[in-house]
Amino acid sequence: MNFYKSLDSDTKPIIIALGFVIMILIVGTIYTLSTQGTAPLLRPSYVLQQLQVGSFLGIVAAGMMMVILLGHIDLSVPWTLTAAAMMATTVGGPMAIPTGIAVGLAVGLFNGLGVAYLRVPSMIFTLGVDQVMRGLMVAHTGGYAPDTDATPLMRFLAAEKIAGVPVAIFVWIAVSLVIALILQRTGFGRSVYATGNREAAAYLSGIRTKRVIIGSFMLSGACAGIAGVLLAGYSSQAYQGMGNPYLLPAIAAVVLGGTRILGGRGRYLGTVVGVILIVLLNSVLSIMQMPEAGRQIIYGSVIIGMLLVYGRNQAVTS
Amino acid sequence: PEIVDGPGVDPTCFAPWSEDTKFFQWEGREGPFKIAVVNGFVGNTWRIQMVKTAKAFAEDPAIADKISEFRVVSTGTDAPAQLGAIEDFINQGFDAIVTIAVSPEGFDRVIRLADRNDVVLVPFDNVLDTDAVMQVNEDQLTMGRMWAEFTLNELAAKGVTSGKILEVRGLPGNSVDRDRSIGINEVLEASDGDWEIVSVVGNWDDGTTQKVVADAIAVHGEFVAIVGQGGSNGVIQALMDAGHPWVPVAGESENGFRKAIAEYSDEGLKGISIGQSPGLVAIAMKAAISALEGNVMPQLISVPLPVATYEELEDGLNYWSDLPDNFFTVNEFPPCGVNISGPAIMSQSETDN
Amino acid sequence: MIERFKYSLRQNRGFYGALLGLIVLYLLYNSLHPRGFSTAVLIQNANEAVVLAFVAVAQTIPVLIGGLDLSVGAVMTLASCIASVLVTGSPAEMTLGIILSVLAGTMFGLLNGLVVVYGRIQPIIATLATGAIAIGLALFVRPQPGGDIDGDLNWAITNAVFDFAETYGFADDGNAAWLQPIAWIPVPLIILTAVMLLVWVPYRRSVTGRTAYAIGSAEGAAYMSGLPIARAKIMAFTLAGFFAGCAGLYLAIQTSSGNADVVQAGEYTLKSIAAVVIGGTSLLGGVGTAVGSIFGAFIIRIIEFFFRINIGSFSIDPLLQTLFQGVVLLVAVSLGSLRLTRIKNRLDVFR
Amino acid sequence: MANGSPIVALKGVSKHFGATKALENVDFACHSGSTHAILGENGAGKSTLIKIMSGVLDPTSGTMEMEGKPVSFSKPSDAVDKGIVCIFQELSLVPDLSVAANISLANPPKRFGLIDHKAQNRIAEELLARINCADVNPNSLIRDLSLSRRQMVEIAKALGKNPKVLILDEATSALTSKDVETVYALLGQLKADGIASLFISHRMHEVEALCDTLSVFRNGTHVETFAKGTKSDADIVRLMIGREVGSHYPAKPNRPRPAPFLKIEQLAWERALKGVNLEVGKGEIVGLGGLDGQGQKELLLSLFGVMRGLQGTVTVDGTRIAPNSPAKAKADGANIALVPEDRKTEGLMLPMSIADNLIAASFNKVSNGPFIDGKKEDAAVRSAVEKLQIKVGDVENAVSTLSGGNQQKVVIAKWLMTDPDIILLNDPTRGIDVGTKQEIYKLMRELAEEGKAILFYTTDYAELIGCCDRVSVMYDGRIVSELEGDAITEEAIVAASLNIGTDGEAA
Ligand SMILES: Nc1ncnc2c1ncn2[C@@H]1O[C@H](COP(=O)(O)OP(=O)(O)OP(=O)(O)O)[C@@H](O)[C@H]1O
Ligand SMILES: Nc1ncnc2c1ncn2[C@@H]1O[C@H](COP(=O)(O)OP(=O)(O)OP(=O)(O)O)[C@@H](O)[C@H]1O
Ligand SMILES: [Mg+2]
Ligand SMILES: [Mg+2]
Repeated sequence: MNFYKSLDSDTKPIIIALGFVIMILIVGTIYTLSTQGTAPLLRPSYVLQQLQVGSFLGIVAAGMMMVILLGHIDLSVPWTLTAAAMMATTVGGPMAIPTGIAVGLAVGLFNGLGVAYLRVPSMIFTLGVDQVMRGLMVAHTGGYAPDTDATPLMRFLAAEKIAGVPVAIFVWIAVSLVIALILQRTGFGRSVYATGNREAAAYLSGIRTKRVIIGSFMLSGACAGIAGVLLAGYSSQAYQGMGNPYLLPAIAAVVLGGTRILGGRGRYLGTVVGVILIVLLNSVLSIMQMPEAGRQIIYGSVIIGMLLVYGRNQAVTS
Repeated sequence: PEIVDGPGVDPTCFAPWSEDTKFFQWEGREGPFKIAVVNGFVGNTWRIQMVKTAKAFAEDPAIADKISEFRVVSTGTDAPAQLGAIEDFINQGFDAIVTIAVSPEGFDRVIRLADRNDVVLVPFDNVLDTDAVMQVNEDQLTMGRMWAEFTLNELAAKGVTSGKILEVRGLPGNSVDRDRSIGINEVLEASDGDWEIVSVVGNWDDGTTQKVVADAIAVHGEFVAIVGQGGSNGVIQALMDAGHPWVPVAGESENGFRKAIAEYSDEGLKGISIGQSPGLVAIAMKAAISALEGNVMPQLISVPLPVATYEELEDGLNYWSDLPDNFFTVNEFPPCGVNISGPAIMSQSETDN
Repeated sequence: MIERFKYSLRQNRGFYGALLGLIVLYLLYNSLHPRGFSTAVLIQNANEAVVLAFVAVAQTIPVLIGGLDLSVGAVMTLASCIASVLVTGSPAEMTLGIILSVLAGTMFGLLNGLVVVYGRIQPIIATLATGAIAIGLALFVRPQPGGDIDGDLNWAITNAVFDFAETYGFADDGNAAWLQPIAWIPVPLIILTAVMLLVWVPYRRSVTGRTAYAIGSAEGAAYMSGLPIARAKIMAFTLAGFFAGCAGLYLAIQTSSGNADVVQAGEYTLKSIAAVVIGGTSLLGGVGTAVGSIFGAFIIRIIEFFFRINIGSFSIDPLLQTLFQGVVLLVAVSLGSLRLTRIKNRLDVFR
Repeated sequence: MANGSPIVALKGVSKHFGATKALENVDFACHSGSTHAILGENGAGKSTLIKIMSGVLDPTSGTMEMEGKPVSFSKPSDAVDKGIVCIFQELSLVPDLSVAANISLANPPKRFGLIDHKAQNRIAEELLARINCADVNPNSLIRDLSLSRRQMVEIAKALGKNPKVLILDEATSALTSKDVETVYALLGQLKADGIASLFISHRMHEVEALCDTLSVFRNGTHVETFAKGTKSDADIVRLMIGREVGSHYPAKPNRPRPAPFLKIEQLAWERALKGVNLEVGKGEIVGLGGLDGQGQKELLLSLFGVMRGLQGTVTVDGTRIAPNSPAKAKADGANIALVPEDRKTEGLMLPMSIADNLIAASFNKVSNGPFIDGKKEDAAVRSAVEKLQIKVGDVENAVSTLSGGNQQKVVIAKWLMTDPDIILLNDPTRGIDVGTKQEIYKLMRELAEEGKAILFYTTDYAELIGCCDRVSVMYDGRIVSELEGDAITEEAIVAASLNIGTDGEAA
């Protein structure tokens, strides 16, 4: 208990979320034991498969965290992801993956310019950009009949295994290392926190806040692009709407990992744990064949419940 | 419209749904007509293909000079916007409005308005739970039954009499999902085999389907067969990635699914592909024009199910091995003079637009 | 009076900009429409816009306190599903059903408020979660789309005053002379106006309403000034629930049914935010009004209207409509940044 | 000291924030008809005391009585209901509401149960007139008012609540001298009306002019309460700081005026700057004087690259500079640092750690390539804390846990880390106690000795006189007078500030 109390407010959510992950595994296992007499959830193959699926969400969430730390949000992720995947498969060949990432970077740049220079609230600007990207992809598919087959390299990165471990997990780890390194060990990362806390003070400290905003959105776009490329590899194809299931879970994962939705605080490790939590929760609900109604209710209750636990010890300061 | 006795015009194309189907007749009038297509959501391949088919069909010489004005709008998944668009076209004096309803209920007002203004309203694909309008669709219940029957036949041929069958459902709450699932389960339950049916929700989306199928395989081990309502490419992908042996699979009509069946049927992927065709829009348009010309029309038009089993697949005819995976193969309905094929619509780079 | 207007004009540029935009767009639309400036067109437009308008009003109040309510679409859906079950039978039963469905929305809003205030969870994330719960409940109430709301009610509510009178057989079936000056007004607009007058206006001029503005502008100052913070926050979300409930009720009557459509719920939530911003309310809180959001909602709708009418060579390819809408949204919300060009002190950018 | 029973009395009140003991077993009383000063260093617990009295904070232990009866407030409005009204150090105005709405904020006049805007405006007009602020339009938004106007609205708002006890927590720190006069008169009036006023200020001359009773706090304890005139200034300062303090200001060096290093010519911006000419040499401290709002802040911000549309030239060491952002201003070539006006919103990221705040302007100094070097960072932070003697527990704590004075030191330390050539200071001692002020004066002089050029804006005449080698007084966007050496006197500054001898009178 003393240990728990001594944790700082950034670490506590991570521990709680980890506890919750374990709880979900236990509940799922009790369910499978009672219905089929086996405990597949504890098999490494299951865990690895969840991590593989989780790596797509994880990469999206990593980028999302960068903008949430600024107190912004990136609602353009679904169609940025889709556009990156579709453009990657359209171009094909060795340039496929760079194209996908470039699409992400370009959308991120555009978002960043809108938020930093036009100062349109990100909530609404990225919403518009998402719609524009959707429109572009509808026009693209409708007008040019693009090739949608993933390249072998995309297949390899997303679907294949090295020594039994899905390659996608390594990609997630690599992205995670980069993001964590940026956040903790670079001036840019510290500037993200500073800008997220108080933009005026960061600006008057000589931090180039516009570049920080643009940079963060570009990272978010790039992550969406990487996720899109991987996802296309995983499904062997790019298809309309492939990014839609990733937006809200990514935001939820970041927040459940302890990042403040208004920006300025949060640790990357938390986001990783948040992703695992969401992925496992979805999977266990699916295994339990929970009807959609119950699934939504549980989903919402878990988020509220966990945030209540995080927040309980917070003091009110006027 | 007036309710009249059958038979209706051109029964090979406008087949009545069942023996009890009523017939409608509108007062015939002079063309050319103003026709609108009110789509809901746009942003998946099926809908894009549908919109393109509609445009292409409107320019088809067979009907082009019967149409004076043709307009397509997509309103998103937004019931008031769709109702509003339909009402707007009624107000503008359009003769017929073809629509994919965002919900099977809720069109009372526009049906009433269409009646008052003598406008022909033709829902298709997602049809309405009403017999007050002329509608065009494939029979979803039968589709579900056929999937299940095929699967049971293939299992019987392999001598399998028990095991787990995976059912992949579509979008929760949707009537198509409901009907297909009822059909599937009806047949499976009626069979003598000892089946455990595991059901997962794939939203008709390749990615979601792939994920939930992979999950199910990780948890349940092997299935003896899979009956999927949609996202069939995802089913195939999940099976391949998990190294799951090929088993009978029932699914939709995506090109990728058919390619896979053609390639692996020898190894056990005994597949059946039945599709809800984006080409339905053309039949709905044709039906609308026919009604406007004063012909007797069935209230509910049943479009034959485009079925292709592994035995019937032929490259370049009902699937295309050199084309992308995710367009819908069945698009044309020769008895109706609808000859716009999937690849023609989805695979030619357009220069003129 | 004039002076007050001058200040109001200066302090509410977004609001007046939206009003101007609305007028221009609507006149243009009507003049291009073959039956422009007719009751039929007005009724159709009103029906199409009123649900979004209610949801936009619902969104405005949490936004004013500096939060966001990502559950408005879901609460609307929940209320409409409940209404589709309850608004049927005898007039008394229907009335009760109407009250209960709006009350359900209101109670859900209250729940949001309690979670935000006593759970001390950021509104945006709290309502993201409760929105899922609301959709779950809606699916529970109505697993499949359907319902049998009274057809007369549907017809009477979605038409002009004349048809309303005709349906229920009063004022000489709508032919009474005294009714004629207002016979052409669409009922949805009357409902919207009435609800705004009865709920929003008093709220705006109450201490609780003022507190909402104060919280959005400077929460610490509001607290120090002894304003009832907790009450105002709970009230803000409760009212959001109420207006979302009204939206749901209207939606149910308009479609004679309920449909627990997750996608539609999400779309309404996002559009409500867009409407609020276009209507001149700051997402940072403290500035704006619900009337502006109604204008915003109408503007969003009118933009879509243009896809339907014949605008000659400007007709937009059906597959480019989405793109066009996105671009228009981006341009509309970017117009606000014109103020940046006037800023001479770069620190003012951060306000 | 006033006689009779106290109107408010605190008995054995303590307030702890975690390990910090902001107040410890405090007994305190004040009386009707008295103007009572509360003195103490930064962090002595003054604000905490009045927050408890006004219901913002709950005491950890102890009781409070009003007119002999025990009271406890759970929220600020409880205190207001009992007649305790407070003007806080951090203003409690709502920027997006009108002046009139703010004045009647929590308790507006109503008609038919709804807020009555006409009556609200009338009330505002009356109260504003009472404090000589009839020029403030009740319809304008607080956001559009200057800091000093806002402070006057705050006072009007407090008066509107008909206080029995009026508390002013550094309420005069941002006022212009004309307004200060008004406030003096007002407090005299209130005293005559039998109202108890509690007055917190770090400006001794104000305290002397206004108050009849003084209470000194130190480290969360109540040291002593005594009547005005019973103790000398030096005694009071000793009570506050707990030790003897020598001369207020460090000695100015006696040497010829250095060559100009920073040179400003005909600088103009909007309506605030109308052609400013100014020179600052290395090793010099140049003061900017004048009434508040004559363009001093704009001048500093202009130099720091914040203002758009500048005209005129600025040269540093002979090369022309035109920074268009603080980032450029601090970069090589200009090497400018600015300690901004409002440390809470412009100087610090309050929830972030002290260490993060300290290095926020100099990531490049503690990095290898793009990566921050942990060792360099620790060393830099440690040396900054030592150099400015910032009282910190752990540098990883949030900077918001520091007292005002220490927060200000963090801001200064942050900028010293960038090793600037030119230091712009915008009222750096506002709300800071005597002891810390002295440290800052000393530091300024040391920095000047190291060869930095310092431009220093303050509203306190004494500081201009005590600290500066030269003083430039601004009036209406221009420098109207330059004083040097012995010419820097209070009379000269005041005269120049009011621009006496030219066209107008004080704004
Ligand atoms: N919310 C808080 N959390 C933690 N510590 C606090 C808090 N508020 C005040 N303190 C601490 O309590 C002590 C007293 O602070 P207080 O604000 O009362 O000082 P003060 O005398 O008003 O100083 P100043 O003259 O700088 O305004 C300080 O050490 C301060 O850091
Ligand atoms: N009758 C009036 N006379 C003068 N000023 C007014 C009057 N009514 C409102 N105002 C001020 O004009 C601005 C806009 O007024 P509006 O009526 O839209 O808001 P409000 O509901 O009155 O807001 P508040 O409650 O904050 O005053 C507000 O700042 C308000 O204080
Ligand atoms: Mg008001
Ligand atoms: Mg203080």
